[in-house]
Amino acid sequence: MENNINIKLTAEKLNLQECYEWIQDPSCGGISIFVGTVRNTTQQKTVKKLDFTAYSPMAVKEMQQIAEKAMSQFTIKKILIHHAEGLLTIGEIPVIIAVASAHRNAAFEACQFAIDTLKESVPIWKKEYFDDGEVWVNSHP
Amino acid sequence: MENNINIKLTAEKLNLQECYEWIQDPSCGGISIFVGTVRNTTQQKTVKKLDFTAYSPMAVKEMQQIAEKAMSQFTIKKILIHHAEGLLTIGEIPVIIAVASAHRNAAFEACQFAIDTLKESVPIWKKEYFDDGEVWVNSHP
Amino acid sequence: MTIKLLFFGITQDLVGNHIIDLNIENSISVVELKSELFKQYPNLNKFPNFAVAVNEQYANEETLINDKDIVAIIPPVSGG
Amino acid sequence: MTIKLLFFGITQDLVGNHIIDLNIENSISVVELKSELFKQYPNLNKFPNFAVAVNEQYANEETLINDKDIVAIIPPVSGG
Repeated sequence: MENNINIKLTAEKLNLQECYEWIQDPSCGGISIFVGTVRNTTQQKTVKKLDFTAYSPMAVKEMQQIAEKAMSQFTIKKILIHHAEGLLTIGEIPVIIAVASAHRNAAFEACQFAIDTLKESVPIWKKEYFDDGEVWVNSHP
Repeated sequence: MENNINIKLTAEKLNLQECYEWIQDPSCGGISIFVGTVRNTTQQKTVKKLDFTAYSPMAVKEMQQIAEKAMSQFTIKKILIHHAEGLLTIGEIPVIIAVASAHRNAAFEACQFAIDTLKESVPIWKKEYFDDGEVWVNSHP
Repeated sequence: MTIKLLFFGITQDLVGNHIIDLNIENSISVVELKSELFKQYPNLNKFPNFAVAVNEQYANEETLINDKDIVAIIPPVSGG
Repeated sequence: MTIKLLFFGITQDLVGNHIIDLNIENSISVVELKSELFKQYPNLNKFPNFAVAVNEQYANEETLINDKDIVAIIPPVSGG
């Protein structure tokens, strides 16, 4: 099972083509990929950049757990979860999730499950930088 | 609206990176991509290759209609539908669908809608080649 | 009047042609065309489960086919 | 005994430190640790809505913290 899970938390730029090459498989007909990108606005304010900080060892463990849960809950063959750390500008990629399965519905469901769960449980935090300051997302006292 | 729709039916190899570069957008935080690949088996039989034939002008019109419907039914910014024609071997890509939106759920839903509808309505046919013969898919008399 | 018939997939194999020019006296409906085809190409009865498009749009049984129309015989699609 | 406390995000800003070594007499539960933290770092009361992980796993209020454990203070995550 381990060889069917690919987890990465990295300060380097995420690479869609690399993810695709890992996930594609002759026994799979459907691949669902989610790419998160940095948006230029949030709640009507212009975002300049984002800074991602992770509690790295735990974040990797949580990502691994999400992948294992997806493998057991959905009929899928492979799952990949890559997340970036550090400063990202507009259009750059904080997260890529890719799922391969024989049939497409399971791939879509598992991919959506993985990104939803990642956003709830993986200890990664982003700070948004605006022209007039910065905030930790989801942490307004 | 036209500039937010990208339709292609081509005898050339589909290119995921090219699709990603077109779909990504500074106003979008979520991109859902579906990649269909040629599987090595179907109903327990080993597939050697597939041959895709299209009624091209109508197929392009139907793909355009699917994209327009997706744009009107879901809160998305851009949609791309690329389909290949001709001979494809195992692992090659018959179809790529990509959807960008501000929030991820709409992107997932529109992407799934587009591939589901494409498989129902777009006049493209595939012939599967086995060791012992060939069949038009979905056309057993 | 003449209409152009396009056959795809299994129906092309059964009829043995991709394109056929069909001469008819007057405009006919899709359902009338179908029974004409089953008569002229008895092989088609092996796979009667096809849709019909007129001028690149899906038609229904009542759709009228006129001179110079392009009619496509569309067995179950399998793209993607 | 000594436990290592890690603060992240808004809680790191409120406490002013990423890592703190805390000396305590005996094993304590997460809920006891929390009230100790609110006492020692009154700023934390501005954002009391955080989870706690012990040795890289989410803990609940009753989880016991022992010597040499690593405890992380986890404000609402926002990855992805």
